[in-house]
Formats: sequence, structure tokens, C-alpha cells
Amino acid sequence: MRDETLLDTLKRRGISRRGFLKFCATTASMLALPPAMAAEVAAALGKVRRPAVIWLSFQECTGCTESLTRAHSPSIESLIFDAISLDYHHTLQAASGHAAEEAREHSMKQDWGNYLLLVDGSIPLKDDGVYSTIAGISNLQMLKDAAAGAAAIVSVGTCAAYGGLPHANPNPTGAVSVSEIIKDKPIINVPGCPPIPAVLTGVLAHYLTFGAIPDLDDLGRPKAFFGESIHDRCYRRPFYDQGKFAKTFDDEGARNGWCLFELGCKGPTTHNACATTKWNGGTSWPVQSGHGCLGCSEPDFWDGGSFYKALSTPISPVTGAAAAAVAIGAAAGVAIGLANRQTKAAAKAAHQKATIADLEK
Amino acid sequence: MRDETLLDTLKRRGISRRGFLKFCATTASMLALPPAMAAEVAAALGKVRRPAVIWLSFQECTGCTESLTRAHSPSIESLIFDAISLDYHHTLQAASGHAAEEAREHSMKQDWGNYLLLVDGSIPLKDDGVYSTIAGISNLQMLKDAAAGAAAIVSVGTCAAYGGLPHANPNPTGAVSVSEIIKDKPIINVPGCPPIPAVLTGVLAHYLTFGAIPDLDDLGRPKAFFGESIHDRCYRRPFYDQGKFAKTFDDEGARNGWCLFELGCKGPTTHNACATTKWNGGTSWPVQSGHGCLGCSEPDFWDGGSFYKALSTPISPVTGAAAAAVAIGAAAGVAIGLANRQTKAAAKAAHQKATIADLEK
Amino acid sequence: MNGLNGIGVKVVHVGGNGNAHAVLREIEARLQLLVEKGEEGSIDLSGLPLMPEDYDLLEETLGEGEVVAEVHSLGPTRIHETGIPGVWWVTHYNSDDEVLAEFIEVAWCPEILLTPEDDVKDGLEALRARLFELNPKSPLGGAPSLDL
Amino acid sequence: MNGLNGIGVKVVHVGGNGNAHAVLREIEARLQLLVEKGEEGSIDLSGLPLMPEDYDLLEETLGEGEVVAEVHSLGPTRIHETGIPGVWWVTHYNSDDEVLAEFIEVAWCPEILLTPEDDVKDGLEALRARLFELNPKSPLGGAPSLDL
Repeated sequence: MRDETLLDTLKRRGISRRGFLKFCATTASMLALPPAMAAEVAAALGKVRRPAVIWLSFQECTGCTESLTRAHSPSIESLIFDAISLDYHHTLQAASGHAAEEAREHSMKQDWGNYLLLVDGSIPLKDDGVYSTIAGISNLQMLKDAAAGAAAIVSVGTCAAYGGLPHANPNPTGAVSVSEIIKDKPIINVPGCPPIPAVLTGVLAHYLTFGAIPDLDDLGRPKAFFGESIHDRCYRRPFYDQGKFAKTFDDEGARNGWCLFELGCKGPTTHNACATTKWNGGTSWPVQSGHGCLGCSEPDFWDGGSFYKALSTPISPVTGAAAAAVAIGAAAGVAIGLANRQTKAAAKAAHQKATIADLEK
Repeated sequence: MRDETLLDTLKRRGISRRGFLKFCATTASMLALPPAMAAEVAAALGKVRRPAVIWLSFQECTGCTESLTRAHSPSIESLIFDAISLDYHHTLQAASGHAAEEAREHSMKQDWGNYLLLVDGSIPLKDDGVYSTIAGISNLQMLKDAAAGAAAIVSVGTCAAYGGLPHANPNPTGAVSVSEIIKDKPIINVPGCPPIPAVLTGVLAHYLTFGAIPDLDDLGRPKAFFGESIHDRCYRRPFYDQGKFAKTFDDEGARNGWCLFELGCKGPTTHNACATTKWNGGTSWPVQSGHGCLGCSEPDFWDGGSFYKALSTPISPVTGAAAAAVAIGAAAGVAIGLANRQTKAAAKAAHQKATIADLEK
Repeated sequence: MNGLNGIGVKVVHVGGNGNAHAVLREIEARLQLLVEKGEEGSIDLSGLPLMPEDYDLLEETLGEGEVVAEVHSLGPTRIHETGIPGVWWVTHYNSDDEVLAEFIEVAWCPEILLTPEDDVKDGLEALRARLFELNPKSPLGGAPSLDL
Repeated sequence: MNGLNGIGVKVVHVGGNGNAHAVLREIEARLQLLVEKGEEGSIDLSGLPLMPEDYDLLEETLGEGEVVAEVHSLGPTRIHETGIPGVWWVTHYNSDDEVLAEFIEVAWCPEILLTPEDDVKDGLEALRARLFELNPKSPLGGAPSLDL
């Protein structure tokens, strides 16, 4: 079982080749790859072994785990989780206390140097980390131990990525992010309060597909999902460009679905995939529900002032090359190919016969 | 409209190319061509012009026309009729009397030498044909006039083909078949009392497809439909081979669906397509309803003795090459290809890439 | 006995006439041809007389696959993939839902599902006409190249 | 105002954000590629933000075609040919009927309808196993040749 490929795992679960194709098409969509890449994704995923994953939860509210496990029930996303060998998860496993810690140590030994370490929650450093311990071990100690044998670390949620709410003023526990402690391992930040389930599964799918971590931005976030701002991908964006703004939450503009910028929307300074991925199985997302973006995937978003105060700086109407491509593309009829969220993928989007090799690092 | 092709005609009626493909697949099935021929049928039908057709009804009960026009409503068969230019039909046209006859003469003149002449009913010769006249013209005269300008003649039903019921002893009107009067034109007999609608449309489809009349047997019938006996294609045939017979209409054997030979079934001496085409849109046919075949598509079937007396001659269990092929084919797994009703088509059935040219005369 | 009701007819399943086996053998042969040479083929089910029991045997042996489809043209055509991939059951109906013809297709995809080539040309014209209606001012005809 | 009901929200159709036009232009370009080079392509509808009005415009402009199909694997995938032949709307759902991904395929046939090649090999094995169950005595393996 440990040595079987992802295709084997899915076949054992009765997933047919068409199901696998669908899985790959959906994964390619999730990774913002051009649709023609689905076949290449399939070829890669069909060959890779299941990676072992250990998941540690520190100073957190369990919102991240709730968000991820309650995303879609027997769906593509759950299959991504099935595709990994999730050896240890505080909240989800049956074992607890010392028995659980023994299981963790056993898994770590077995895959030393190769497992993927997922962490949610911040790590309190004040008073020797006494504010959050598991089976008598401080979060700091457990993180250091587990990180030592990890191939890479994924910081799940804004707390693990940037300290999040525990880190907010006055930060009574001295909470810090994973990257402030671990300096010698690749760390992928998947912030969000909570993070978007599809983004985490997308990162896992990328790791499964390419056997490497994705391209990251300056804040350690995968560019595929965080490369553009909420504002750039917002369906209300054209109203911003036309100067049509809601001034209160119940005025004519609000009813017409105009831009929420003046009501404090942080979309222009927030990088996340809500505008395209949406929430609750694609049902809606904050801006669609009529509320501005809080900016929850950015560092220190709790300390950034009122959620209802407009960003003071004028925002350049179109940021970056991808957005410019939208404008050109819309006129030229190649909009989607060029507006692709992943820069490398975008460059290949026009070539139907691109291969995985083109996208690998 | 007169010059348009069949594909044009169907397109004008809103039939798409897929619909045309379906039409051709059904037509190929009707003609007992191998399914791979559908594409070739399509190519041929797409190019041909609509032939003009004149339909004369003589000494008959209108059963033939009823059978044909009430076959399927807006179906493939009605499309075949749409595909021809039915310029004159006693029963179906709105005009009557002298006006109708003028229309007929006009059509004949317009397509002199090229139209297809369809005739149902026998022609009474006794007393100068006085027993059946139309607008003062005897059937004999009208047949001779119309036949002179026809490319070919189709005798629809047993009356036109062999005299039928009017011809039965003591034949008070001196009724004869078309072929006893017309000697200088190709005549296709489509007997049956009434004839199977699909067989007539099949003959028309063949004429449309190949631009020629189909292969005929000794009695002038298209071999595609009359090449094998009812008995050879009967789904109860295996019971005959096993010696399992119904002895009365309500015994154990009748209830078990055994062979009706001993109850007078004329299947072994009757050539027709009932066993495969069935009746009423494929619902059933006499033998399936528990009654033996009357032999209505054979000459003088009214004068052949009781419908309930068993054929006295022992019948060779398998007649002809095609039936032998069934036996071999059933063992070898190529049953349908070889059991094909049309000999030429059967020979080609194994070759998926056969073309229309292979089948044309 | 008086009247039709007095006639003791009952339906007994007597196992078919054996022709289903012949059809299954032909399917096997065609499937081998598809695997080895990629050659597609079709079997006309009206070619051999089949009893209802033979149909049952065919259906049970082939089973149900992952795909169902319906084509609406000249009445419905209903298609399902059987439980044997590559083997499709295609039934043409007229608009009264009567069976016109029935085929087993052994193919990557039943032909009638594929878009006819000429239709795509017509489709491009139709799409351009609709786009022109939507926005008469935008340039037409020469669609933008995808090779940027 | 007291309570949520007091908030005067009403849905107003304001005509979409214009991105439907961009998608239509890409479909046009891909369709031309299909006509001229036979090259198939696919457009991921999650690639550009679309408002409900944009969906309506897309659906109205493309219309409905002759074919509908459903693939049952990993939840349903529903497919329909649009009124523009060669343009297919493919929506993948999970088993809770939530949309996972949505594509416009410009192709002779959407890829997921085609039988995967390896499945046919497995299918031939499966059919042979079933035939052997039906009749253990008959010879197996070497299917009869169709070239007689």
C-alpha cells in the first residue's frame, strides 16, 4: 500500500480511468493549468507514489481543519486526501495522548526525510511555550522535532503562516509563525482564516503531480493561488473601473452589485483565490454576499485598522502583467488562456501540446 | 425542388446531418446491408436527386395503402416517402375524377421515361376490363399508358404482383398481375397481403441509393427481403430443429412458444421479411402472436388449401447457403455478418471498408 | 371454454434460441479487432432473430457502463456504454418512441455522438453571426490567433 | 429598520461584467482551429470571473444542440452539445451534485465520453471471463477472425 501509485489507490477504490481523467481535469483547473494539461497531469499522477503526511495542530481554533474536512464530502478534494498517506492528525485520528504521540514518532521514523509536514496554528514562545502543549511536549519542541525529518512544511492557515489572531496585539502568548522558527526547510504558506480547502488540496495536488513545491511569492504563498489580488479577479471589478461604488450597505449601488471598495473592501491589497474558487462548493464568497474582503490571508490583518474603512491609497487600476492580459485578451478573444493565474502556465496556455516537463522546475 | 438532392430535402425539413446518418443507418439495416455501409449509403443518398413516383390503384381493397401510410408516423419510413416526389396517388391526393387524371398525365409527360410507377391491385381483363375503371378509363388502358413512360414498375401487394384475392378461384373478373400485361419494363414485386411497409420503403431506399432496381428472385421479389423463408429466420426455428411442436393452439407446446409447423404454418414455403421486420413498428408478427404463417406473399396462397393443414412435404432443415452460414457463424462468432439476408451484402459484411461500388450492379 | 379469457396462455421463459451467444462471440471478435488494430465496427441486432430471453442474456452479460447519452434528431437515439468498455448499445427510435434500428457498436465512441465535420463549419458561421448580433461594431471573420 | 427583512435588497440584472464576450471570442478562435486544423481544445470556465448574467449570455448565445450525455464516475459529469456544433459544455459534479469544474470543449467529442484505451483491453478480458462462465466448454482466447 505504501508503494502503490495514486492511480492504483484510486483504482482500488473503484475509480475508473474516466474518473481519474475527471480528477485530473479538476486538479488542472484547481492549479490554474490550461485544460490541455489534464492529460499530462494524469500521466504524472498515475506514476507517483503516495507521499506520507504528518499534520500537527498548535495554537489554533480548529477552524482550519473544520474548513478542510467539511469542504466537499466524497469529492475530488477528499480523493486528494486519500491520495496522501495521512499518518498523523491530532484532531482526526482516533488515538489520543501518549498513544497518539507514539504513532507520530513511529511514522516520522518510517519516512524520515521524506514526509510532508502540515502545521496549523501559531507557536507560543513566551514562558517557554507553556501556553500550548500536547502530551507534555511544547509546540515549539514538537515542531522542531517533526520539521527535522520533513521534506517540506506546509503552514496551513494564517496562524501557522503569519501568527494570525494569536499574534495580534498585544500577543499575550508570544505567538509566532512556523517560518520564524524553522529556517532550514522549504515552507509553503497557505494562509486564510480559514484557508480555502481547494487551495490546500491544490498545493497537495501540485506536490503530488510535480514532486516539488510550487512557485512561491515573497510571503511564501503559492503564486498559482495568491499571484493576483482579490480585486484583480473580482467579478465586481468592472464596476470599480467604471467608478460605480456602493456607498452604504443598503443603497442603490449595493443593490446593483457595485464595487465595495469605499465600504472598506481589502480586495486590492489581499492575495487569495476566493474570487475564483469561492466557498461552500462554489456557492458564494464574501464579496458576492455583499461584504468587503477582510484581507484574512495577509500578515497582521487583525491589526490593519477597521474592516469598514476604505483603503486610503489609490490602487493602480490594473496590477501586473496577467491583468493587462485580461484587458487585451478580452478584446482579442484569448482571455482565459492569458488571464491564467499561474504565470508559467499562462505562457504555455496557448500551446495545447505543452507537457508537464514544460512546467516543472 | 425537383432538382434537389435527398440530403437537401431532409435539410429543408430541419433534419440534421446526425439525423441523416441515423436515416442511413436505419436504411442500411432495412436493406440488410452491413452497418459499416451506412456511411456509404449516406454518401450515395446525399447526392441523388429525388425520383418522381406515380402510384396507381386498381382492383384492390386499399389495404396496401393503409398498411403503408399508417406504418410509422413521422418516422424514417415517412421520410423515404418524402424523399420521393409522389406526384400522383389515387387515394392520397386531394384531387379526384378528371382533375386528378389531368394531374397524372401532366406528371407523366414531365418525367417521361424516368418516373417510378407503383401499382397496387390486380387488373381485371374479362369483358374488356369493365369491372374496374377510373374516370372512364379501364385499369388495363391506364396501366399500359403509364407503364410506357416508366423507368421501372413496383407491384405493391400480392394482387398487383400475382393477382391475389381477385385472382383466386373462380376469378370472376379475370384478374391478372401487372407482369402478365407489361413485358418490356423491369418489374419489382413486393407481395404481401398487405405488404410489409418497411419492405416497400426498403425497395424505394435501394432505388434511391443505388439508382437501380435490387436483385430479384424467380418470382420478381427483391432477394434482400424475400431471399430466405419465414422459417429460416423464425425465432421459433430452434424448436423445429429440436422436434418441439405445438399440436393444438392451447397445449403445453403452444404455451411454451414451440414451432407451429404441425398447426399449418406455411413459414417453410413462404418468403417474406415478417420474422425480422415484424409488424406495427416491430411489436409482433403472426407467429409471435401464436398463429402460423398464411403464406400471403406467395402466388395463389388463397388456393393452397387449409391454412391449418400441415405442409405435407418434409422440409430440408436448413435451406441455402445463408442458413448454412448461420450454423457456422453461430459457432465461429460471426453469425450476424454471415447470416445477412442479402447474399452480396453478406459476402462483404466482414469487410468494414466495403463501398457502395462493391454492391452496385 | 367461452371467450378469450378461457384460453390458458401463460408466458414461460424457455431460455432463448441461442443466438445471443453468437452475438456475444461477434462482439468478442470485434473487440479484439479494436484492441489490436483500433478498427471500429458495428453489429445490427436485427440481423439475427433474437427472442426476449436472448435480449435479457445479452443485456445481463454486457451490463451497464459509465456513459448514457441521447441524441435528438429524427426522434431520439438512446445510447449507453455497456459494462464492457468499448461496447456501446445504440437504439434509434422514431418520434413515437418505436424502435427503428438497434446496433451494438464496438468503438471508442458511437459515430452518431461525434460532431459531423460539415456541421462545425456551419457552426462557426452561426457563431459569428450571433457574435455580430451581440456586438455589430467588433471586428469579425479573422478570429484572433491563439499562437501568441 | 428592524431585522434582516427590513434591508431592501433586490436582485437586479445589470448585464454581467463583459467577460462572456471574451469567452465567446475564445470559442470562436478555437472553433476556427478545429475547422482548419482539426485541433481540439478546451476552455476552463473558472479561468475568468463570470457573473450569473454572463452565464446567461453564454448559454443563450451558444444554445442547445442535439446531444446530451452523462458520465457516472466520481459523481456525475453532465455534458451537452451546444447549438454550435463542435462546442460542448462539460460540467463535472461531485456526488453531492456540487460543481467541481466546468469546461467548454471545442472538439469532435468531449474526451471523457471516449473509451479509455486501456479500458478496452480490460473489457475484452472481462467479456471473455463472462463468456467462459456462460459456456465453459467452448474454445476461448483466440477470437474467430472476421476476415473470412
